[in-house]
Amino acid sequence: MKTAVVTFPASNCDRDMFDALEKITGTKPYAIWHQDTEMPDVDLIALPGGFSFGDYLRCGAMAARSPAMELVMAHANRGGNVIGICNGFQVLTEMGLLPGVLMRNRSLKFVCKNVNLKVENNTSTFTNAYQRNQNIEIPVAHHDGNYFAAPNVLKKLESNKQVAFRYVDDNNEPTEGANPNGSQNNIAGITNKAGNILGMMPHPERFIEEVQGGTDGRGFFESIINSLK
Amino acid sequence: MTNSNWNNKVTITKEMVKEHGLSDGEHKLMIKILGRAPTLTELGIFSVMWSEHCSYKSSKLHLKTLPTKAPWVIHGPGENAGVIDIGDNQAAIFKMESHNHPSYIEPYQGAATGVGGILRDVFTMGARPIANMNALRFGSPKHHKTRHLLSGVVEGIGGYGNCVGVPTVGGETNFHPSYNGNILVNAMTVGLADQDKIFLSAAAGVGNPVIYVGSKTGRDGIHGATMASAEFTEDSEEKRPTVQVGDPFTEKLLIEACLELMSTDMVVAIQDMGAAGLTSSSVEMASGGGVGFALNLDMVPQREQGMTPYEMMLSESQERMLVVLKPDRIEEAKAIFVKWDLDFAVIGEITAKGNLTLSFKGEIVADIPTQPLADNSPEYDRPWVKTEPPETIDLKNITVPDNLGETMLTMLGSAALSSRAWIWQQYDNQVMADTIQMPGGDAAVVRVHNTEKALAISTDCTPRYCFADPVEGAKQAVAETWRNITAVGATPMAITDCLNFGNPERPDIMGQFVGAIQGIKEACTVLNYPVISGNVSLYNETNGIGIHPTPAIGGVGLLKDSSKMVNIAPKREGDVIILIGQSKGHISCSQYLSIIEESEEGPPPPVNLNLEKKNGNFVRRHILAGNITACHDISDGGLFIALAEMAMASKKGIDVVLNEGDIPLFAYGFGEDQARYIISTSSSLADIILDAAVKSRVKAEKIGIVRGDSLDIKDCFTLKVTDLLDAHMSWMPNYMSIEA
Amino acid sequence: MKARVHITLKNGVLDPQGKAIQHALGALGFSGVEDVRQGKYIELDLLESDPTAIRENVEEMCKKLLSNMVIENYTIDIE
Amino acid sequence: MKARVHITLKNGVLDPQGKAIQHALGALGFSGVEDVRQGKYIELDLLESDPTAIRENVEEMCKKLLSNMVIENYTIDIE
Ligand SMILES: Nc1ncnc2c1ncn2[C@@H]1O[C@H](COP(=O)(O)OP(=O)(O)O)[C@@H](O)[C@H]1O
Ligand SMILES: [Mg+2]
Repeated sequence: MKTAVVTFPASNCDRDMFDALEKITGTKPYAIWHQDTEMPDVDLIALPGGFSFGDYLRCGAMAARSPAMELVMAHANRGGNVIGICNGFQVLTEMGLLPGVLMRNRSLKFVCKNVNLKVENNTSTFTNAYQRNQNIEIPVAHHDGNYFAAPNVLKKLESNKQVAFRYVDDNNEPTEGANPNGSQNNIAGITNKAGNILGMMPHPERFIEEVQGGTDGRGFFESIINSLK
Repeated sequence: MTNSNWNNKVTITKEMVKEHGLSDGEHKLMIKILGRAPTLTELGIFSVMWSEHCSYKSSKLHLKTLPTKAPWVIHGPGENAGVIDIGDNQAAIFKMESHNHPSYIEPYQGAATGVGGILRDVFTMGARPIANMNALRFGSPKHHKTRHLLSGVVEGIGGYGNCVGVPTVGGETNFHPSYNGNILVNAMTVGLADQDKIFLSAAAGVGNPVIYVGSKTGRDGIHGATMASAEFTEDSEEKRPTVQVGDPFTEKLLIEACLELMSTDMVVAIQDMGAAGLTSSSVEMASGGGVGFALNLDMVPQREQGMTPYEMMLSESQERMLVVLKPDRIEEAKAIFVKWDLDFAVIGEITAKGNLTLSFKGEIVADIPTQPLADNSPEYDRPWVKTEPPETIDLKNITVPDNLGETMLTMLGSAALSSRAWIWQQYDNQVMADTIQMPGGDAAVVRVHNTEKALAISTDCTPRYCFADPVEGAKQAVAETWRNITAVGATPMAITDCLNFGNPERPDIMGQFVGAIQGIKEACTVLNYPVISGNVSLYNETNGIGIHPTPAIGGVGLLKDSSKMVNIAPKREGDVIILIGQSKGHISCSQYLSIIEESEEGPPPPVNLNLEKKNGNFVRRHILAGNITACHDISDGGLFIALAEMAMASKKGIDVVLNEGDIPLFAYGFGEDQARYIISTSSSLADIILDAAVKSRVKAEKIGIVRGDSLDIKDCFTLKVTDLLDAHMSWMPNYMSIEA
Repeated sequence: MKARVHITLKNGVLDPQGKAIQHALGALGFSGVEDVRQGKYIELDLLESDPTAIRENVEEMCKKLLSNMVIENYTIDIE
Repeated sequence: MKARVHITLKNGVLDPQGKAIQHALGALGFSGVEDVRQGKYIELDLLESDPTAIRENVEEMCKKLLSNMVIENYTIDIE
């Protein structure tokens, strides 16, 4: 599987994403700089976490307008796979590739901890290696992960089964207490309608080796590999 | 004082010298070095270079006595940060620094720029920062400013560290009324470099260009006191805040750009602009290399209109570096900084004459021989008196608590001992994906990327102990980092220190300082655990009352095989709990006394360094042999608190039967005797460990079994682990949810 | 010349910052605070001196970068 | 009644956000942007209807919570 990771000024999970992709796919990803004007032919483009452009103005706003994003847009429009993790998710919403926005956390504080997620469906490109309704543990680390969309948009997301992951408690229930940031419907990650673009706040790339505290992030990458077979 | 009415040649009066914080003797020395009266710019330069902060004039004499050498020390104190050999041509580079006063004035920015500053000290040496730590001391929780300061400081540390993408992996947090008017914010950074790619600050090569990179210079942080002179400020500008604002985005770019620059062979010397900005960086680079610098201040990138040379030299604008390049490499270097959108300006060159020569609008505004400026900086042997350690308190004079279970919950849920999760959850602990032990345990552990190795890091100091007895207290601080590092299975290598004290001109405070140095020296010598970097912060006081002496110690250890690491959480039902070390019920000066009796009487627990070494080496040997499944050192709050922390970490119960002899139970359980650990091991290995302990003459006794869902201490109390957690986890969120 | 841009959240869009401020004001004893909304205020110094040209230009900046049209409104004042 | 509060950085205080926006505008091809400063804009809906009382009250809010007096200035407009 051929992949590319886009780095923006002050991306800081780009290396983590790079390593995770290399470890799991066995192939080194291409490194794309935000000002690049050429994109190799790849199966997956990853927009990593971090604080692109300091998260100044709005998270992901300046990154979304980088030259390389036109290439990402073209790739996505051709049906190519794109993932945005954390800051990458914010970039995808700023680009309009995914609906809604990520607002400041309800607590107004940065939150770094391991959360439980429910895998809402296991038929998507990004979730097929998990069981349906599987409860997985993945870290979050963000200041602006509070997912918001207009009521009609939210409704469509739900009815189209575009919600990929939800914050849940130990009993797999999307409770208030399990929600680390105030997201509507406890949304942690969504896909576009066509299912080739995914954005999520949690960091699967941080949970791929036992020593990191867990390996539940692997399934995410393995799903993508499966779907390309 | 904009440069239209700027007069560098104004006659320097005695008052001006005084306002710049220089004594008569220092004034005379300055004139002697220059061979004439100083210009205004020169006065500014001397005043910052000879400030306590830059010159270490009160502390130098004593700091010289610290042990700084070991075969694995590559660079000790004197460089931007200390460097140790961690094998395979790799080096760990680290340092701790204070940002106390700025954090009290503006907690968010003060703490944020503190993190920024210590990161620069480390990456300026060629290291990629891989971990941040923070050691924080606030006033009493009851003090009206404490919430505001705590929330601002934590947000500032997170705001900066999270953005630059360096995990903040641990620290410590204390509350005490002595910090009511003077909090302490000490930040530590650990970085990683190849040994053949370490960069120093000593400049060389006459004619080599001097380059300024990073952010533009503004009037940030120019000290109010040194500026406020009616004689030379005619216009009534809005009084400018002296607070520096951090820009972590720029810092991140600066880290990447500098590391990219340093991966080439273009750099002769490099130095961050820390306190006293352009002044200290250029003087240190020039004097360190025995050369001179000729700088054209017109070339300095400026953020504001009409900056004077005085302001440019004293500005503490953040995110700036000074670099000496090899000749003919300017364009190549510039391309890197252009790519990262950072300012890049050639501002001067190296000269043979050993002076710092500054020109501005065609005029020489300062011309100072750097060697005497740096080397002849004043050094004082300040008078001091020894702190007499208090008498041990008689156990008979302490009320015996009638319900130890309640006492236990009170302690676990106190400001002093409650969980700091509210703090560390605001820090990204995992970015870089190498954090293998998060906050909440004894030492943080961070893998050396793409290797089996890992570094263990801990910061410690118990100011209560240091106030009662600076020598024993400082020893204890060193020993506690050593123990915390040992408890995860790592071998302690070296320390950095951040020595926070009151006014050194007061003999009692100077006595605390001297005592603490003595303690650090003894501990480091016996433990073979040298001091490789550090920082001194004096004059921490309000209304003439000093803070508790706080020699914060940051220790770093090496774990060659990170798969051998253990944490504090027992793993399996049925595992055996063993207590290592001698428990004597030392309740004087303990957390128990402070929380329950609101007293800090008595001496701190004595530290037997040889015993520390023997017990610690024993524990580490068995961790590395795979015989131990969990380990926790015993510190604040004693045995009971340590057991509770282990139970909470694993969410498993522990059944304990104690053998307290004739020591009252509460003293046995909450006493803070040193050199102790609790380990857990599988039942099949327990006897092997106990036998080995006998052979090694280490005191070890089986005290319990992992079982059920309660911490059950026979004849004492039975408490559900969920109740322990409730008490432990709720204090800080509750406290912080109340608006100031 | 100077342009001043106000960026505010559209009606119906959740405003966590505004909510938190309202809550904090209440806790500090300020009563009668019915609603709080937080927005951004951006001051631009521009070389251009023709107000119509500036307006057009700043309008463009708002659309392209300064505001997120999905959730935000903007207003522009020219000095 | 409504009170509108503008919170801006004091003169000479570094504004990393403003700087980054200025830079981004340049990258997007907007020329002639000499300086950008970003501040906060807060709208308060208040039960109180006496403008003098409101001003006093909001002044107090600014000092206690809304602005950071060490580095920020505030201005208050009452509807
Ligand atoms: N300010 C802080 N930032 C991050 N972690 C902290 C902070 N304060 C305390 N901690 C973490 O909380 C845990 C308990 O701290 P402490 O009681 O000082 O540990 P110990 O007694 O083992 O030295 C440690 O893991 C420490 O790293
Ligand atoms: Mg410990």
